[in-house]
Amino acid sequence: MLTLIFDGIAYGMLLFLLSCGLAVTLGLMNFINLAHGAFAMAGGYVTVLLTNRTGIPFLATLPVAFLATAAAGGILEKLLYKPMYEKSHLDQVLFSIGIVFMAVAGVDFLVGSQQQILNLPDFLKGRIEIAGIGIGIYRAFLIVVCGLLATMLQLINSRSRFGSQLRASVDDRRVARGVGIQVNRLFAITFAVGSGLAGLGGALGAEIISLDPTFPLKFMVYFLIVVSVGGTSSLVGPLLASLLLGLADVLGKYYMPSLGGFVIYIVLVAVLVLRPQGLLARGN
Amino acid sequence: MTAVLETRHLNKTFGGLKATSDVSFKLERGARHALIGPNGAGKTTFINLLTGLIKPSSGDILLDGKPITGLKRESRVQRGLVRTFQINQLFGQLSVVESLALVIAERRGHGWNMFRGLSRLKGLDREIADLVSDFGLDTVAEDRCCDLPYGKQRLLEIAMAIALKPRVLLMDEPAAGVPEADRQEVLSRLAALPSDVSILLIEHDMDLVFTFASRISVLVSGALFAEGTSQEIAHDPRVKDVYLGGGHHD
Amino acid sequence: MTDLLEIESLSAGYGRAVVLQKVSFTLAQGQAMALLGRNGVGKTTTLNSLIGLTRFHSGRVLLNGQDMSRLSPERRVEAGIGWVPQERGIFRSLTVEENITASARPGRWTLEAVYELFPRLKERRRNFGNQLSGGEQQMLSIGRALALNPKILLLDEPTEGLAPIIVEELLASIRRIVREEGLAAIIVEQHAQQILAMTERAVILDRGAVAHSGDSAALAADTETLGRFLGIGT
Amino acid sequence: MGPSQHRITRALGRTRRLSPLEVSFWLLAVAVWFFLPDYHLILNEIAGFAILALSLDLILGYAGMVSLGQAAMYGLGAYAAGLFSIHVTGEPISGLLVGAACGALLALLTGPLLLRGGDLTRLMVTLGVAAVVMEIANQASWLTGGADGLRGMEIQPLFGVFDFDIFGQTACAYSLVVLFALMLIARVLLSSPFGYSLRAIRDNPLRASAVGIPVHARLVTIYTVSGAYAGIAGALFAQTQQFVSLDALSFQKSADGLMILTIGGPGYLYGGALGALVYKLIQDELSNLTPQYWQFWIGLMLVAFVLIGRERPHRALAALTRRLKGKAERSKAKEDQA
Amino acid sequence: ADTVKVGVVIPLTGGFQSNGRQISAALKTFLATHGETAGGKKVEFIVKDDASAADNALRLSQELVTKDRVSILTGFGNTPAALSVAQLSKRAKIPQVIMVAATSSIMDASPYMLRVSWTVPQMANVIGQWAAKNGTKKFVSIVSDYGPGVDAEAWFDKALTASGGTVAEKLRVPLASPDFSPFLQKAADQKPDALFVFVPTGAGTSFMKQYVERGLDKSGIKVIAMADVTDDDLLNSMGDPALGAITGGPYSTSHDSPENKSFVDAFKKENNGMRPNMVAVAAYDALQLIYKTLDKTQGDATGDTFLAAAKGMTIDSPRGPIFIDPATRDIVQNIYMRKVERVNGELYNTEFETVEKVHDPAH
Ligand SMILES: Nc1ncnc2c1ncn2[C@@H]1O[C@H](COP(=O)(O)OP(=O)(O)OP(=O)(O)O)[C@@H](O)[C@H]1O
Ligand SMILES: Nc1ncnc2c1ncn2[C@@H]1O[C@H](COP(=O)(O)OP(=O)(O)OP(=O)(O)O)[C@@H](O)[C@H]1O
Ligand SMILES: CC(C)C[C@H](N)C(=O)O
Ligand SMILES: [Mg+2]
Ligand SMILES: [Mg+2]
Repeated sequence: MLTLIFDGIAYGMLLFLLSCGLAVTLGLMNFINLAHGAFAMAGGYVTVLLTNRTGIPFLATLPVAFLATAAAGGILEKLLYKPMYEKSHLDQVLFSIGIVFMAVAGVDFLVGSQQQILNLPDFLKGRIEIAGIGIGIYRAFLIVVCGLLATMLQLINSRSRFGSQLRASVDDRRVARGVGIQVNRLFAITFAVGSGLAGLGGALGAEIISLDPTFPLKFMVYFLIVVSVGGTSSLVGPLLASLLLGLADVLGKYYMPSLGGFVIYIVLVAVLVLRPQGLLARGN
Repeated sequence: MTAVLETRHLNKTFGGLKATSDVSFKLERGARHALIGPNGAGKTTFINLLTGLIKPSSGDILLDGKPITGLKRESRVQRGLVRTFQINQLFGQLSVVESLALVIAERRGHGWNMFRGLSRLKGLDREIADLVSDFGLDTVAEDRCCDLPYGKQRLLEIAMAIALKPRVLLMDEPAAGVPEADRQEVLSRLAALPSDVSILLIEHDMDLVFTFASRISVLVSGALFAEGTSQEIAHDPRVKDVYLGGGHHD
Repeated sequence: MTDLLEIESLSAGYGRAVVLQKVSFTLAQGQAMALLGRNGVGKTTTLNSLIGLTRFHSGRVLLNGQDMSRLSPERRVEAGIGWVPQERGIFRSLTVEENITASARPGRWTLEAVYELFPRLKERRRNFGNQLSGGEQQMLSIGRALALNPKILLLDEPTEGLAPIIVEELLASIRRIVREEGLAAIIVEQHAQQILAMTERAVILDRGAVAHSGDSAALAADTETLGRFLGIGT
Repeated sequence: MGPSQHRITRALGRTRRLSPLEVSFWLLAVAVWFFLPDYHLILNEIAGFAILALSLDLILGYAGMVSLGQAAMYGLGAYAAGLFSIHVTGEPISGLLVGAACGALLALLTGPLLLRGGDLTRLMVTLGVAAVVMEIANQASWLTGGADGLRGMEIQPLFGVFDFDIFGQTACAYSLVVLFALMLIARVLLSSPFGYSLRAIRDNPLRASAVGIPVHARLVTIYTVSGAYAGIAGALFAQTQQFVSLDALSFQKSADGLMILTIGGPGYLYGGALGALVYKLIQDELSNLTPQYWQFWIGLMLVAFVLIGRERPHRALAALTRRLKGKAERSKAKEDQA
Repeated sequence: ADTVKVGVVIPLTGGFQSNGRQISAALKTFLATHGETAGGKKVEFIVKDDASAADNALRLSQELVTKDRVSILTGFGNTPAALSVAQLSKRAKIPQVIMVAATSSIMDASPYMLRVSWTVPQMANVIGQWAAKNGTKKFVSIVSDYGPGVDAEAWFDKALTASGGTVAEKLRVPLASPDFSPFLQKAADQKPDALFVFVPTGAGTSFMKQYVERGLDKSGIKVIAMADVTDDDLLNSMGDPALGAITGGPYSTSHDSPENKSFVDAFKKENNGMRPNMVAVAAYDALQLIYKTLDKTQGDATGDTFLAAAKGMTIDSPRGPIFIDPATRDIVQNIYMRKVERVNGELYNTEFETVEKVHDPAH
């Protein structure tokens, strides 16, 4: 039982890691960024290719994955994304789907369509027993990384002026500019950070979920579920949502295997019908 | 005279704040009644309660003596309880004519009609033409609401309520943003409404309030603070203190 | 003394439409100016153009002699413009306090100073922007502009929705601030007489062009002009 | 009638009249059917997607409800039509009606879940519902054939005369006629008071309720109609393909529908048809040219399309219509003078 | 005409693209080794991407038949794609040569269907019998929750129970599930001798990793799986976790025969050192079947002639001898039991036992 709960939390953390970039771009910036998965995939590929082909240690590739995708995000933002903020959600959907298609085919072309498999260093492999609970080392590692990340992000968002300026810009971009908020710079930085987080999530998740060019499409639904259940405009929401979904999924599959495929969707629909803005929503 | 609209011990709290506090209020048939009070006194909240936009924490609302507290918004409208909004609420993509047409169709009970064209409803064009010219919207009749200048939007906001032929009309600062010259127009439109239509007006423009209303209620911190004829209120020193200020000489 | 703000035959609009046609006026430090006109003549558009939110076509906008006509809104705020939009533009998912501090700049107008001017805001400081009454939103919008510590205030119908007692205080405060702190203000208003009484200068717009420009006191007495362009008094 | 009254009547009736552009659209469709038999198959598929997109347009373009779960109704319609042909009769028209009824029923039952929340909420709730329906179909393999797909459909000739040939001749004509009929119905529906009330709700639900429109009931109703449309699209597809698989219920299907509608432009009635036409033809052409990498070019086109401005083609079209109309009116005026 | 056109409908994009990739590599290899003529005619291949969706597979096949006038259809990366086209092949009398789809029943859907891949029961049945015979009796089965998975579960259970074993618990994993932990936990709780596993290619990697991470290998629970789990294409990068897994399947890259050696060499040469897996072999054999049959009919690809000639055809495939059963048009082949081992620093499915001439038990 306790092992199951641990697994649920770890799975939840994995979901959070994969989605927290989206929690930034969609949640905080209100940009329907379906291309989130493409950035996550990019991060995953950076890590896998670096560890497998050049032998750079896994941990050292993580910052590289973050920085590389953040840079890619920053550049794309300048070149392509910028005019998108003011367009409708449908435009954003279409645009970011276009990016996903390009990423999928692009990776297929550059690296090939086969699955990429990450090889972890030995100290992250295996499992230890603590008080009778079996704990996978890598999963524990994920939990720790994820906890740190979530705390940091939430502090930045809620405590700093950066956070309130960002939310102001999202509420009303025009007025925000009219009171002197540097909306463009703010969005560029945030988008780059969001992309970087996506990349980091992809890098950390590559061990558990399979990485191939269809990644951005295959897991898109999961990212969206986490962010919408969590509610936009904070990062604690998606974190809670990830934990809820992770636990529900693992426990559901264990105790009611026949409902396995339904659990996550039932949680999704139930939460959103009861709380249309997600678990945590600001204002109303 | 009898009360068309009445509240009994109406309360509404937001978190710790009592936005409406034990308000027992009567609106007489055919009344021209104004509701004034400092900013944040709870005037809009009161109207929101009456129209069902928010639910009261406790207390009752009666229309024609019958409780409507739990009724849906649209059912209240169908019973003749109509409002305008402090901040314009228009159908942005529809034109002025379309907005009015659909409102009238709805009033006449054609809302569920899925087959007859909106333009085929009898007498619709005549009614719209009248409204449009009454409110000075001729020049912009075919423009989309979101493209109208603010003042015209304000007029449409009111025209849409009038198009519903209300029995009780609740107006939240109808003159805000309307230039002085046009205020008289709005006012005369309101004055021309049948005398059995009861009007409750929220307004901060005292000239308008005093010309229009025969009775005034003052709301302060959610509670009824004073009520009386416009003369009484205009000279009530307590009202001067909390609301009118010294600059107002009447 | 040079003028703080100079506008030279400014033409601007939205998209392809040109709303303002060669609008010119100047404003000196310590002066307040009333901007009047019927609905839809371009008062809001004028203020929007000063803050940089319309499409600029031609002309010049000078602040302290520096041409701003091609600067972004952010830069203009930096240069000293404070703006109160007509629709208030309160950020709905920020609290009252955050609404003020998110964009605030250092200077005399601190959070506390704003609260002092509008005690009501202090009471409601934890409310989110969308949980405010109309008048409270108006106060907040003015407070937010003051907290930018601007050199010139652009107020688009600042008294709309405020209780008479607050209007009185507010206009008096603006008057005082402009005079004592050496600011300038452009105030768009529907109540001509009330605003003419507290400004030095007045401009009347008609269909996007300046129809009258001059001394406020003189205009207040000029019923003919008021009647012609604003439709009052006749 | 005063002149302004006349003007008002005209302004209100505008959406009900057939424009010359529309007439040429349908003439073109007929011409393609007669003269370009090679296009029958893809045209049939396009018509199916056009109906799916039209069903989405009813809720998104006119009532402002976005959905990523249209495949639930589409797929249900497809399975219903398929099962109906296996267990009851292979007569196509009745199968179509069964598909419509099932789609409508599902929409009616799930519609109330969509009444609260914004775009994202609705996207996700519909997506969740569709995922659950798909999972049910997967589990009920005794009925649906599960992941292998439903087999054994035999569709009888249309009206007992026109056999569904492998060249797609009958199928294509059948789909086009159904599309045409659904388009006409939608047009009538949308120019009615009911149709306008939907637009009012789309633009401002708060005000809509304040003028007496029962917002929730209207939304559930149009969602149900949209469900029927989607059900018909699914049934049509099942019948013309004589095969149904879980793909009909997949996220991909919903997403395709939304994408196609968005490309064509929601709120124009023809958006779905145009979107389906353009997207499918381009996709087909590209995937012939480069079967492995066509997605890249499609993606590039989407990005460029949005950057350039999705509304541009519509503005151009609108300008064209205006010019055509202007000409027609001018020549009419001339006639009147003569 | 002097050319025979062959339509190849495969998933080059979407969820089954790994199959499409192996097939197109096999096609390339085959053309390099066998040229473009058969039965005295030029053979022209037209490749279409069905994007892993059955609707597309059908429409493309129809177009291939009606517009491009192909005489033979082949490809079909999964069961729904194959089934959707069955009606067409039946009505237009077009031979449909299946390269991957593995559900038994598709052969009934059209009399012009020929299968050169394998069937799920063919493998599951052999695995079940072998397991019981070798003393592994108590199983927990973990399969993907879709048609082929359910088939595998049923046939394995049947074979195992018939030989005296038991399946203590049958677990079905949703196809899209990235995490196996609850299932593995549940399986471990039963303390079985081994797990029977069937998940599609890609998911096999995560499964094996999590199986090891959870320490199930150390607690002595073996993995006995369908060949898909230790796909030759991915096996090498799966690394240590895969070591020791026992699988049953029709082909291993390390199969020891001259045919296979030359096939693997040619394949690697044509495709940048890529390893062929069983999909590649099936595709290669499908092409061999098409060529050999055309040779026999002197280039006549008319449905009935082609089918008559193809029935009973034997081929010396890289996987060993295969045979098209004239009665069912389905493949008869050897099924090998294999174990993942490291050979010369690379991982392979090393064959250690052969069950010869296996028919599809479902027919
Ligand atoms: N959703 C809410 N949550 C919390 N407080 C609220 C909410 N809505 C309104 N309030 C508070 O309730 C009080 C009453 O607001 P209301 O809008 O009724 O005032 P009002 O009398 O209409 O004022 P004004 O004249 O400024 O429009 C205000 O102080 C406001 O901040
Ligand atoms: N965003 C916009 N896009 C296009 N035209 C606009 C836009 N905003 C305003 N206009 C047009 O510009 C003209 C001037 O409008 P503006 O809002 O400046 O008038 P105003 O004098 O402020 O009126 P009011 O007293 O109603 O606030 C109007 O004709 C209006 O229709
Ligand atoms: C890739 C394979 C698992 C596909 C499976 N053999 C099928 O027939 O659907
Ligand atoms: Mg109010
Ligand atoms: Mg204005």
